[in-house]
Amino acid sequence: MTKADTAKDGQALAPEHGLDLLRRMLLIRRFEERAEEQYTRARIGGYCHLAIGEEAANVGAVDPMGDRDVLFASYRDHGAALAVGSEPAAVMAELFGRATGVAGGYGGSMHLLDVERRFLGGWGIVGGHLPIAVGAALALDYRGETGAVLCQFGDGATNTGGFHEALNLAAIWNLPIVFQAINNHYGMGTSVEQASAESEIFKRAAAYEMHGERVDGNDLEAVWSAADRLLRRARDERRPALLETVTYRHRGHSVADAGKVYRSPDEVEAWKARDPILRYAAVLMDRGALDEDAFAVLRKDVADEVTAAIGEAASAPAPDPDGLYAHVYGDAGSEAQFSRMRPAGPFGEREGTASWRR
Amino acid sequence: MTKADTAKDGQALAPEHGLDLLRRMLLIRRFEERAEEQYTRARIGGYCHLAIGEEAANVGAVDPMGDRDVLFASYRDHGAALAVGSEPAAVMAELFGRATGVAGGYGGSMHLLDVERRFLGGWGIVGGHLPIAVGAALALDYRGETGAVLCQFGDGATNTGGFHEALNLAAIWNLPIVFQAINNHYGMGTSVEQASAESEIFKRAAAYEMHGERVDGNDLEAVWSAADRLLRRARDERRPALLETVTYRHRGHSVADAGKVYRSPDEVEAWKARDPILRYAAVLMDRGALDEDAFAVLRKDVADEVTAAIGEAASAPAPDPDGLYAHVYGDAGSEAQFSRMRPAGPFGEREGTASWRR
Amino acid sequence: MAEVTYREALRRALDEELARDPDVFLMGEEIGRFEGSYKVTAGLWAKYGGTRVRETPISEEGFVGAGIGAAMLGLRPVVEIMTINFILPAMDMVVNHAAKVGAMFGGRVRVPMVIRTPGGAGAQLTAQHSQSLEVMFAHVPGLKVVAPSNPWDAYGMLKAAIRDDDPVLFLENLVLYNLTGEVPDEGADVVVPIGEAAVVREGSDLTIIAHSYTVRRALNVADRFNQEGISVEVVDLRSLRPLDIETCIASVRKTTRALVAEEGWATYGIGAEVAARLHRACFDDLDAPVERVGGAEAPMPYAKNLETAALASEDKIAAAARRLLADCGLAEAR
Amino acid sequence: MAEVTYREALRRALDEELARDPDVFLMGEEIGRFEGSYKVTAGLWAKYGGTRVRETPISEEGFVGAGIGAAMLGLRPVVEIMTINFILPAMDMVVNHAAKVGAMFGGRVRVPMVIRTPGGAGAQLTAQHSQSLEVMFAHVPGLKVVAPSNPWDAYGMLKAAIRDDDPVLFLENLVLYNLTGEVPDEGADVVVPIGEAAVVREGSDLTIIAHSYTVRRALNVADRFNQEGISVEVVDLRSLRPLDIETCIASVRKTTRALVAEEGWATYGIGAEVAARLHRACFDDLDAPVERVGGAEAPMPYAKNLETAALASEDKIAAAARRLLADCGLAEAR
Ligand SMILES: Cc1ncc(C[n+]2csc(CCOP(=O)(O)OP(=O)(O)O)c2C)c(N)n1
Ligand SMILES: Cc1ncc(C[n+]2csc(CCOP(=O)(O)OP(=O)(O)O)c2C)c(N)n1
Ligand SMILES: [Mg+2]
Ligand SMILES: [Mg+2]
Repeated sequence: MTKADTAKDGQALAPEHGLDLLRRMLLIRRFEERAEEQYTRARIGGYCHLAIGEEAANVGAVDPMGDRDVLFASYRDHGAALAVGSEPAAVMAELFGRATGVAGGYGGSMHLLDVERRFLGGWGIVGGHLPIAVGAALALDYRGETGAVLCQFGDGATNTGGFHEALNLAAIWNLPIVFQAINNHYGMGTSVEQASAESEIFKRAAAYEMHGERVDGNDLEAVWSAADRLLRRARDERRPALLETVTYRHRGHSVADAGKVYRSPDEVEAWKARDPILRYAAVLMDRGALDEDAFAVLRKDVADEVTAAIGEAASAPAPDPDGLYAHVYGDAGSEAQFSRMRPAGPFGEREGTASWRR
Repeated sequence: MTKADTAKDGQALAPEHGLDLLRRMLLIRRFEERAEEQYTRARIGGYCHLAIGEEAANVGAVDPMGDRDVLFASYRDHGAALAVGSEPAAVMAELFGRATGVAGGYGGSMHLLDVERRFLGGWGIVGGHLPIAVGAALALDYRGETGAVLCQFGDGATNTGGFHEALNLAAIWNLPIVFQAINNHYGMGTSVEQASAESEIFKRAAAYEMHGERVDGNDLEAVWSAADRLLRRARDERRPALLETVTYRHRGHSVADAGKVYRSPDEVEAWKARDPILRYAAVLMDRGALDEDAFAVLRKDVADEVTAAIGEAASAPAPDPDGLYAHVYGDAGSEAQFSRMRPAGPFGEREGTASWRR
Repeated sequence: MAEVTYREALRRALDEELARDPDVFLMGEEIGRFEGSYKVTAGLWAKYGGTRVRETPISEEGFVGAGIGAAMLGLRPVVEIMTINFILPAMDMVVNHAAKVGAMFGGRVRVPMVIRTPGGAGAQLTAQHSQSLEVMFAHVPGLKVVAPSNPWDAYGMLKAAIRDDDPVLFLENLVLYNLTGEVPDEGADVVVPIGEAAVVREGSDLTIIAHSYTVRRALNVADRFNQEGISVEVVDLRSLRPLDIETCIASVRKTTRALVAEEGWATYGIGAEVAARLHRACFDDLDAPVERVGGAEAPMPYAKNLETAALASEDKIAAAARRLLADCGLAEAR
Repeated sequence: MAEVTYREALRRALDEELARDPDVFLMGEEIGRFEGSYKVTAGLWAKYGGTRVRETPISEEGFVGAGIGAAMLGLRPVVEIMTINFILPAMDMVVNHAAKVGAMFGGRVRVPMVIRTPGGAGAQLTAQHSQSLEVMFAHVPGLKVVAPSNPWDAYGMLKAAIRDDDPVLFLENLVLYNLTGEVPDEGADVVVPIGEAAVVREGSDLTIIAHSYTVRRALNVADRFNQEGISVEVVDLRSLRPLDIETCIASVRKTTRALVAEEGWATYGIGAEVAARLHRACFDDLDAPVERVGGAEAPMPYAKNLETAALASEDKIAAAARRLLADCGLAEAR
C-alpha cells in the first residue's frame, strides 16, 4: 500500500496518520531508553547504537514505503526495525540474544531484519550495505516489480568507496532506490566537516547526475513528504535519489561512548531543544489533534508496550546451542557436500570430529 | 625547476620549448609504434597498452612538473615515462624484460618507474594508485617540501571507490596534488557515457569542493597551461585539483585488442584527424618555428633514437635468475628473519630447502 | 561426446542456465559487447540482451555487492571478476557480506550467487595480475569454493554452483581456457556435484593432489614417471571448500606417499590444509611426509626467465616427487 | 620492571617511536581526539598534534593507500585499522600494492609501513566484527605479519615493525588490550626482533603452539595439566610471516606431541601450515599426529551461548590436548 491518505510537500498529514507516527517515534524513544538500561544491566551484549534524537528521520522516511518497497539500514537499526513495524518484543529478544528474536538471536543489535516486512537488515560495515541495496533495487527492476529501495546510512558512510560505486551504479542503471543519508553530524567522534570535503552531503548526488536534496531530519512531515515523493519517483520513473536528513544523536556513538569529548554540552543541549518528538507533538497540539493528556496516554502506552516487550524477551529461550552451524549454509545439499570434509578435520570445525585413531 | 620561460593560459610557449615538446611527442609516438611491432615479434610479453593519440595529454601535463614534483601513472605508462625523460633504451629494456630496464626487468610494460626523475610508477589495478599518490602528496606536505604530485589515470578509474576516497582525502587534507583524468572515451570496450553517471568527469571534483576543469587533451599548449597553473596552485597554495584532458586512443585497449567492436571506423578516423602531434606541428609551422624539412628531421631523429633503443635493449642481458627473491623484502634483517622459516618449508618457497631426511 | 575448450564448456553452461532459469543473470566488466576479456561470455549478450548479461563499470565492490543484494531477493547472479587479482577491491563484499548473510540473519535470507573468476600465471602479466588467491576464500565459512580442471567439470560444476543456494566462488584459470576435453552431449544437462574430489589417474606408488590447472601439470608428471615404471595416482580436488579429504585419504592409504601441488604460494596455501589432514588421517600409513610444491613466494616478476623460475612447473613438481620417491627408495635421485 | 597493560605497552612504543623519529607518524580513524576506539593512542594527539597523529575519515582503502605512498617517499606511517574486520575494504591496497611495490619495481622503492589492527572475538560483536583474518596476510609474499601475545613483545615488536623497511601487519587483540605483563624499563628501548618464536613455558609431554591471545589460553591449559602432573610446553609463534618453524621443531622433537591452537578458523588456518611443516620435519619424532583447534567454522553468532560454543576456548584446547594425550596413553580420556 502506497499511502494515499496524505499530502504533497508542505501539506499536513491527516491527524490520525500523524498521531500514529508520533506514537511510533515515542515507541522508538522509549525502546532505546530501555535498551540503554538493559545494556548497562548486561542483558544486551556487543555494541548497542541508539537512535535517540533520530526518530523523525527514521519514521518519516520509512512510513511512506509501499508494500513492494525494501528497507536497508546500518547497525544503528533499532529505529528502522520499529519504524517498519517489527514487533518490539522480537526486536528486544534479538538484542537479548533469544531464539524469538527477529534473527533468532544470531544477529543481535546490529543485524536486525524482518523479511516479511521487507526490512533486509542492519549491517555492520560502514558503507558496505549500499552496493547490496543497489542489488535489491536491481532485482526489483529486473522483475519489473514496482517497488523501490530505501537505503539508510550515516554521514560517515559517504566517504567510503562503496558509497561512490553504489550511487554511480544506481544512476547509470536507472534503479528505483532512495539513498537516505542520516546526517547526525558525527561518525563516532569525527564531524562531517572534518571527514567530508563536501559537508553538504546531498550535493554529492550531482557527481552522478542524480537528484539530491536536504531536509530537516527533525521535522517529521518534511522528511515524510520528501521520502514519499522520492520513493514514488523511484518506483514510477526509475530514478534514484539522495535524500539527506539532518538530525542529531543525543547519546554517544554507542552505549559505551559518553559522546562528550568531541562535542560541547551547548551543542548537545541546542539539539535536544529541537527534539523531533516534542516538536511534532507541538505541531499536532497546534492543529488540535493532540492535547497534553492524550500525549501522556500515548507515552504511557508505549512505555507499557516496551515493558511488556522486555518481559517477553527476558523470558524467551536462548537459541539451541546445537544450532551453531545451522545457518552457515542453506543449500539442501550442503550437509552431503561437507560430509567428506570431516575425516581428519581440525577439532573445532565440527564438534564430534573423530580423533585420528578412532 | 619550475619552468619560468613560459606563458599564462592562452599564451604560446617559447618556440624552442615548443619544439622540444613536439619532439617528445614524436618520440612517444615512434616508441609506441615500434613497441607494437616488437610485441607482435614476441620480444615483449604480457600486456602492452599503447598511448598513441594521447601524447599531448602526457607531455603537456608532465612537462610543467618541477624538480620536487612526483608523477604517478596507470599501466598505460610508456608515454608518462618518456614524457618525464626516462631513457628510451631503459624503457624498452623494461618492456623486453632485461636487467637494464628501468625496473630491472621485474616490472614490464605496466610497471615502469624512474625514481631519480620522481616518476613513482605505472600501476596495474584500475584506480589503485590514486590513494597511493595522495600519500605521496601527504609526504611532501608533511615534510614541508614545495613539490606537488601529478597523478594520471583513465576515465574508467573514476568509477572506482579508490577515486572517491582519494579525492576526498586530498581535499580535506589540502594536499598538493593534481589528479589528471586522461579521458580517452573508453575503458576497454566501455564508453564513458555507459560507465559514468556523470560523463563530464571534471564535474565530479565538486563532490569534494575541489576545483575541476576540462581541457582539450589533444591541444598540447592547452594541456600545458592548465597543468602548469594547477601544479603551481597545488605547490604554492596546497590546493588539489582535478584536470580532465579529453583525448582518444588510436589503437585498441592493448595490442591484443583490435579496438573495433565497440567503436565505429568513422569515430576513429575523426579522432585521427585531430592527431595531437600533427596539430601541434601545424601550430609551430604557423608560428614560423617549424617547416616541413625540420619536421622530417625531427621524425627521422626520434626514429633513429628508438631504433637505437631497441638495439640496446635487445642486446641487454636478462635479469640474473638467482634474483627471483632479491627484492621481495628490502629490510637488511630480512634474510635473518626468514632463515628460521626454511626448515621443513614447502619445496618451491625457497629453492634449496632441505628435504625432510637430510 | 564432443571435445571443446574449457572456455566453451563454461559458455555452454552459462547459455543453458540462462535459458533454463529466468532468475539467472550475468554481471561483469566487458562481458557484453566485448564478449568477456577472455571471451567466456561470447554471444550471450547478443542472445539475451543487456538486462540478463549486464555490463558494469570498473566497480568490483559495487557490482559484487549488487550481486549479493539481487541474490537476497531471489535472483541468481553470476558475477564475473575479470581475473582473481581484481577481486581484492571487492574482498569486503565477499568475506564480510556474502559469506555472512545466511548465518548472521539467522537463516532468514540467503545469497545464491556465483562469482566466476580466473586465476593463474604464465603470460608475463607480472605481480598484480598473476595471483592464485583461492585459499583466502577457502578459509571462510559461509563460502563454497570450487576449481574445476577440465571442460567436463567446468560445465557441470558451473551448473551446480548456479543452482546452489549459497555463495560459490568458481575459480577458473587463464591457461585452462584454451585446453580441450570432453563435455556432455548438448542438452544432457549434467551437473557435477560440489564437494567431491576425483581420482583422475589411477596409480599405486605416489598420489599427487592438485586443483585447477595444476591437475594438468600433475597428469603430465604422472606420464613422465610412468615411463620409468613408477605409477602415480592423481587426485583432482575440484572443490576446495568443502574439501573432499576422504578421497585423498583413500588414495594415500593405497599409495602411502603424497605430494600436494598448487599454482599459488604454498605457505599457508591449499596444500598446507591437505597435508595437515592427510598426516592426521594417514599417520600410520605414510611412508614419508607429504611433500608440497607451490609457486615461488615472491610477487610474480615480469622477465620471462624469472617468471619461468617462479612458476610451479612440471619440472618442479617432478623434482619434488622424485626426491620423495628417492627418499623412499623408489626412484633414483637425480 | 613495570607491569602494564598490553594497550599501554603499545602506547609507549608509539610514543617513543614518534619522539625518536620525525618520519614516524600515525594515521587512522578516531585515533586523535577520540584517542582510539580502544584507546591505544591515548594522549598522543594532544602531545604530537594532528599532522603526526592524523585522524582519517572512514576510508580504509584511501588511507592505507596513503600510507603506502607516504612510505614510498620515506616516511614511516603506522596505520591503525580499527579492527581487522575493517581491513577488508583495504585488501587491495595491502595485497595488490603494499606487498608488491618492492619486488614489482625491481627494488627501486620500498614501503616501510606498519598496519596495526586488533583481531579477536568474545564480546558478542557478531559475524562482521569477530574475525581473525591474519592467515590471509601471512600467505602473501612481500608482507611480514607479527602477532605478539604479551605487553613485552607488543612493545618490542612494534618498535621492530616500525623500524623495518618492509610492510608489516601488526596483529593486536581485543581481549589482550586489558591484560597486563612486564615491559622494559622506560627508555630502555628494547626491540624484539621479527621472525623469532619463543618458548614461553617449558614442558616435556606436549607442545602447544599458538599466537596472540591464544597463547594466554594455552598457558592456562598448561597450568591445568600441570596439576595432573602432565608437563606442557607452550610455544608463542609471535611472528607468522616469517614463521619460526625451527623453534617449533625443536620443541616437538623434545615433547614428541603437538597441538596448534588459534582463535580463527582452523581450516586453511595458521595451524595448517604449522602442522604440515611439523609433520615433515618431525616425521620420525611424532608420537601422534599434530592436533589442531580453531574457532567454530561459522560466522560468529551473537547469542552468548552460541558465541561461547564457537570460541576456541581453553576448554576446547584442553579437551583436544587430553584426547591427544589419551591416545598416547599419557592422560585419562574424559
Ligand atoms: C569499514 C568500517 N570502518 C570502521 C568501522 C567502525 N565504525 C563503526 S560506526 C562508525 C561511524 C559511522 O558513522 P556514520 O556513518 O555517520 O553513522 P552513525 O554512527 O553516525 O549512525 C565507525 C567508524 C566500521 N564499522 N566499518
Ligand atoms: C580493479 C581492476 N579491474 C579491472 C581491471 C582490468 N582492466 C584493465 S584496464 C581496464 C580499463 C581501464 O580504463 P581507463 O581507466 O579508462 O584507462 P585506459 O585503459 O583507457 O587508459 C580494465 C577494466 C583492472 N586492471 N583493475
Ligand atoms: Mg553519523
Ligand atoms: Mg579510458
